Amino acid sequence: MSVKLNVELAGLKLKNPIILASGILGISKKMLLSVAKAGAGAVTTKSITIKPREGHKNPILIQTTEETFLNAVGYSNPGLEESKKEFKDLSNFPVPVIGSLVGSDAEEFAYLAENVKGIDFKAIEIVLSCPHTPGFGLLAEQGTPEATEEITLAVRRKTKLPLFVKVSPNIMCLGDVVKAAEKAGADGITAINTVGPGMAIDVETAKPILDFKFGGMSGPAIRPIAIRCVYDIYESVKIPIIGLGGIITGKDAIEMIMAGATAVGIGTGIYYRELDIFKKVCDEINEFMKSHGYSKLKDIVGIAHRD
Amino acid sequence: MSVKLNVELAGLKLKNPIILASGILGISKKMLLSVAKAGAGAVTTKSITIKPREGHKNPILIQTTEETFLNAVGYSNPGLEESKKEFKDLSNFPVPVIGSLVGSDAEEFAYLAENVKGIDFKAIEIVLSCPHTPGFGLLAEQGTPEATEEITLAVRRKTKLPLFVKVSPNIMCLGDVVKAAEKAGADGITAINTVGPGMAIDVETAKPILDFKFGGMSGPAIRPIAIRCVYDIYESVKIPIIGLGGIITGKDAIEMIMAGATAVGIGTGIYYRELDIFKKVCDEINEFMKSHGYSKLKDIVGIAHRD
Amino acid sequence: METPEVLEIKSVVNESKDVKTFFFDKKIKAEPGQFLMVWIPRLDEKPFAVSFEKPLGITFKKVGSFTEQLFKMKSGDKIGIRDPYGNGFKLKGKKVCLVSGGRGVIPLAFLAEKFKKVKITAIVGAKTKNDLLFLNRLKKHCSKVIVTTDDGSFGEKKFPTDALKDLLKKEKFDCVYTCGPEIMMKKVFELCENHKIECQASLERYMKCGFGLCGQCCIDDVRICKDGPVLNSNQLRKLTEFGVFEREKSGKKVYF
Amino acid sequence: METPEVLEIKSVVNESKDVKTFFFDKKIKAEPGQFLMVWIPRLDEKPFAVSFEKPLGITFKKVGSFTEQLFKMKSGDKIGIRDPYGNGFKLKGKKVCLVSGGRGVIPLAFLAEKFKKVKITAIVGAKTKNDLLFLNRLKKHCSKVIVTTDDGSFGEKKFPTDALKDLLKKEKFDCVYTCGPEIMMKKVFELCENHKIECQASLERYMKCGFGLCGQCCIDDVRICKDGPVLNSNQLRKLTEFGVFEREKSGKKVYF
Ligand SMILES: Cc1cc2nc3c(=O)[nH]c(=O)nc-3n(C[C@H](O)[C@H](O)[C@H](O)COP(=O)(O)OP(=O)(O)OC[C@H]3O[C@@H](n4cnc5c(N)ncnc54)[C@H](O)[C@@H]3O)c2cc1C
Ligand SMILES: Cc1cc2nc3c(=O)[nH]c(=O)nc-3n(C[C@H](O)[C@H](O)[C@H](O)COP(=O)(O)OP(=O)(O)OC[C@H]3O[C@@H](n4cnc5c(N)ncnc54)[C@H](O)[C@@H]3O)c2cc1C
Ligand SMILES: Cc1cc2nc3c(=O)[nH]c(=O)nc-3n(C[C@H](O)[C@H](O)[C@H](O)COP(=O)(O)O)c2cc1C
Ligand SMILES: Cc1cc2nc3c(=O)[nH]c(=O)nc-3n(C[C@H](O)[C@H](O)[C@H](O)COP(=O)(O)O)c2cc1C
Ligand code: FES
Ligand code: FES
Repeated sequence: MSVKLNVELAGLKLKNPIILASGILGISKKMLLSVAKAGAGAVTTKSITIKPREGHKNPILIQTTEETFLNAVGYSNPGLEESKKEFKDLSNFPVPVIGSLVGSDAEEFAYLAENVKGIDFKAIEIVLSCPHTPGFGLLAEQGTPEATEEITLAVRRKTKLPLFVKVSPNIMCLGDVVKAAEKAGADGITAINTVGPGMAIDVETAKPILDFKFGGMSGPAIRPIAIRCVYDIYESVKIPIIGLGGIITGKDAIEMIMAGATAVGIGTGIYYRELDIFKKVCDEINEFMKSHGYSKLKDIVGIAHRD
Repeated sequence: MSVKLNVELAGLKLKNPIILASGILGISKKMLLSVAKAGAGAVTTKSITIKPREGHKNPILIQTTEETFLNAVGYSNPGLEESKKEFKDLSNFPVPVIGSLVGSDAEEFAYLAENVKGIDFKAIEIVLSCPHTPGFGLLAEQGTPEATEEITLAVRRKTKLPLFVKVSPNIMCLGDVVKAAEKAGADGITAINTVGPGMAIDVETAKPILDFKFGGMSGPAIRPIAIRCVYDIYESVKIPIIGLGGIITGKDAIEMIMAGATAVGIGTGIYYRELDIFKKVCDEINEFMKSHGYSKLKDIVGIAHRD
Repeated sequence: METPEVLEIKSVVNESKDVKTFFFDKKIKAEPGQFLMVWIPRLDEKPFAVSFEKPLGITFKKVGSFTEQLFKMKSGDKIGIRDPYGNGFKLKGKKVCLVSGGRGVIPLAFLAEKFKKVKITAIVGAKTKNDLLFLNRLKKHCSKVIVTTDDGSFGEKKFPTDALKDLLKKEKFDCVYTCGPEIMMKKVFELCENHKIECQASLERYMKCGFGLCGQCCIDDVRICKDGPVLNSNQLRKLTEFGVFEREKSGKKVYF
Repeated sequence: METPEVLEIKSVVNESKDVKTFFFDKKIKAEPGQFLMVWIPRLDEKPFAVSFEKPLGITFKKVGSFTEQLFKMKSGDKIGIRDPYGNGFKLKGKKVCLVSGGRGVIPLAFLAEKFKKVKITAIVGAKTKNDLLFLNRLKKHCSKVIVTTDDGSFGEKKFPTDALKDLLKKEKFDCVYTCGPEIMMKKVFELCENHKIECQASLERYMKCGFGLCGQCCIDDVRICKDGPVLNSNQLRKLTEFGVFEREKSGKKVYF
């Protein structure tokens, strides 16, 4: 039996459902291209702010246990103007490029959405969920239903592109947040951003290791939390979900899809399986589908909800 | 140089700082005794409710990745009356026994605190933080500063024993919650309860694995989150902290103590290192202290906060 | 990984009116007496002894809602299993006796197959003729199989403990292995103590996690799932709860 | 584990007025060109090439706030290191040439020590006599050491690339190894291309994670921390950014 891995995600046609997560490698067009060549169905840029940001000092990313990483990058990026140059002319890009945007309030988000129009992004992701950067995400109270609605609305008015809202697992009212996003016109939910935050202390020097002390947790160990969030979101909204957090294998991706994800993001997984994790995971999904008699991904999206 | 592992925890004198966490093995006096013999400095009972509870159906505890477990036990316990019989006559118990109590509101908590007086518990722990049992903890909105204050106050009025409030990592306002507990007269904070909740789906049958679907995450991977919580709590309150979550080795325990914990809990760690994890961790702490020139634990509590 | 592995039931054998065996397309290595946690998705998960190793088989008796559901399943259906847990019977001596009551024969039949060049006497007890299991399986490996039924519908009309008592008057064994109702095992153990014979008994307690964390399955300070289910004389001697009470799902004591 | 391992500085060697070497009580295995992430708690963490293997040593030049702080540290102080990262120089051929500029000599001196039975010519460039490093270390392993300084205060007054140009007129090498300012390495590479000689160059880019996830250190689609820092002719040929621009901390391009 032949298996089809292509999916439609809020109007985007993806040859496969595996997407590069924001903040990993997506610093330049050429890096994104190398990820596309490694087999990703779509790629996301590192999040872009209006002004350039140097981010936190190093270490910005450490491994804390075999299965966990903490990062506190601090949204380093060259800012809107440089990014417009960096990502201009994506017309021949082999897969859709999702532009990830972060601002400190609705106005900044709207400004970004309006001003990336020159870039041929195929979709916009707005990130309301960073747990460790002052002035952004959870530390700017963007993790509430009210803020989500306000920001999503403001961005919605400025762009016709498919709009994904990236949410945090670290809030109790996740259902209300995604409903607010849907109500305000989001076309999809990206879940999850990093967990925690967490912290690691070096016992030799008795000092926190990350420069920012705290960092968001990623890696295989957060998968159960990501699966729960996606399962919850699937019950709360009708718009599609990009599920991510700890995905390493095709089996993990299948679990995520069964929980309700239409597409699946990969970030930290690259550490464990190199860049061609994208191809490997697609092959494993393909193998699973074949051996289990599924012919298309649509058939398994959310099936864990059936009784 | 000789090293002293004894600590004073809210008036309790412990021969070492390692405490059995609630819900692991603490079903009977004899099991607690075997943990004490294995080297724990104190032990905590499985949480006690007024009425007997069968808990959720099985599976109630599964491993989700090498470093993570999910549990949704559902507070199975024989209830207050049976527990009074089970734990009566602890007078010769070799280490302090901490009685863990859960109720659905302040009244229930107060009733429990009043009625366990016959048992020779050396301290009381009230758990306001279960992420996966309807009617309790986070699912009963006990994770707010207001509820924490109300419940702690109600219990405080009924007991003179050292009183620990067990808090959840899954809330944004942790600092306010522990301040509320302190204000209401708590003698210490137990942190953390499980993370998430998380979920695991079996891809062969497309079904959630845990009977309750969701479960709290424990195991080595949650350590970074526990460390961050304890670090935050240490900055928020003056009362001592029992730090737990993912502690497996002496080094982990040292990290926890440097973050601000006076004592350290162990639960899931028993899976990785058997019952004598208590002795092993104490030996490793001892070794570390010696080789690093520390003579007593007090000297390292919270030193990661120094600049 | 302590999480169910889902397998297809390959074939089903009806052992008696309320006992079946499921075989799976999988070979495992297990000690007789070790058990699996068997998962029916969205229903429950309960312990069952390994009955066959290569290929893996479990044998179960319909006694309540879970086993009823198991009973309804057929080849092609999927159930989950988690790894053989616990400590099984240790092969000891050259002349041994197996004493079973009811479905306790399940791990003992598997045990009989494991012995090499050992003289085995089996005492198999059941309520009635129809409840007898694995007699042929045992006969292949035992030099003698004594059958008792409570109603005398097959073999001798007595309890297996009575048969053991008689036997011990005439014969000496290196080890007695037992599995069955706890009251029976307690008697077997006492008989062995009187005759200074080593005894190994496979105990049951209500199980949840199966790997030693939740504490649900304890008898005294022994976790049946991890330190047991098979305990030897040394361990049995220390128990105060053996044959006295067990704990139900909530942890409440239920006296025998 | 990608997290700093804290070590005590065992001894400090002053190599020049602004260059020091720290030795640690630890032996490692590394390819020359591989680097460590060096952590000063609560300050920053930056990349430094492995300078010595057994015992581990790093050599650094005071150029800014981090290296200034390093410069102040003394034996007994603690710093963190993370594992040798990246791909180092590959030992190739029987007759090779090393071309360094400034502190680029650090990994090349280590490389020289690794070659066995290979004829090595080293070209060592520096601004002034006082900036020259590791001349004795090189002399022990190289058949010829050509020194150039920008101001002529020692050796020949020219750039190392000029020395290489002259040399290539007379001699043929199996491989040319280079480390130093990117503009210099670019010229070395071009000379090699003209003479059809394999070239290996150790590049630098602003690094954060060091293990290939953050993307900060990219040149074209190459992650210097993971695919580099040493690139061979094949890889260098494909680059469009080599000698053109690098990215600073924010990711903004800075042209050379
Ligand atoms: C180590 C061990 C090995 C076992 N091996 C076998 C076997 O090979 N074949 C077989 O048929 N049965 C075996 N059992 C018993 C089997 O687990 C129970 O028959 C089954 O759980 C009954 O479930 P139910 O829902 O059908 O019945 P219920 O009506 O729920 O229970 C009937 C009785 O089964 C026991 N029981 C129920 N749930 C559990 C549980 N989670 N853990 C332990 N006991 C329980 C209780 O004593 C209960 O009174 C074994 C039990 C243990 C502890
Ligand atoms: C693979 C590699 C190996 C290196 N090996 C050595 C070595 O063995 N000895 C040595 O003295 N230096 C080495 N360096 C350079 C060293 O990392 C910088 O000198 C140091 O980071 C400067 O930091 P600073 O704060 O003192 O100076 P700053 O004022 O911060 O920077 C001075 C210059 O150093 C570079 N730099 C600063 N931070 C970084 C960074 N995080 N990653 C890369 N470059 C940076 C930039 O080009 C900057 O312009 C190496 C760099 C790389 C990439
Ligand atoms: C180094 C690093 C940088 C990240 N930067 C961003 C970012 O800029 N914007 C964002 O929305 N998420 C960012 N994330 C979060 C990831 O996109 C992703 O949500 C998270 O890591 C969980 O997925 P994973 O376990 O597959 O990595 C970053 C994660 C890491 C590890
Ligand atoms: C099987 C299991 C049962 C638990 N039951 C309780 C409980 O009854 N009451 C409670 O306060 N915490 C309970 N917990 C949480 C633990 O006490 C502890 O806070 C958590 O597991 C984190 O620590 P660990 O990683 O060392 O296990 C339970 C945890 C597990 C794994
Ligand atoms: S069943 Fe959990 S400890 Fe035995
Ligand atoms: S420094 Fe992060 S990818 Fe190279």
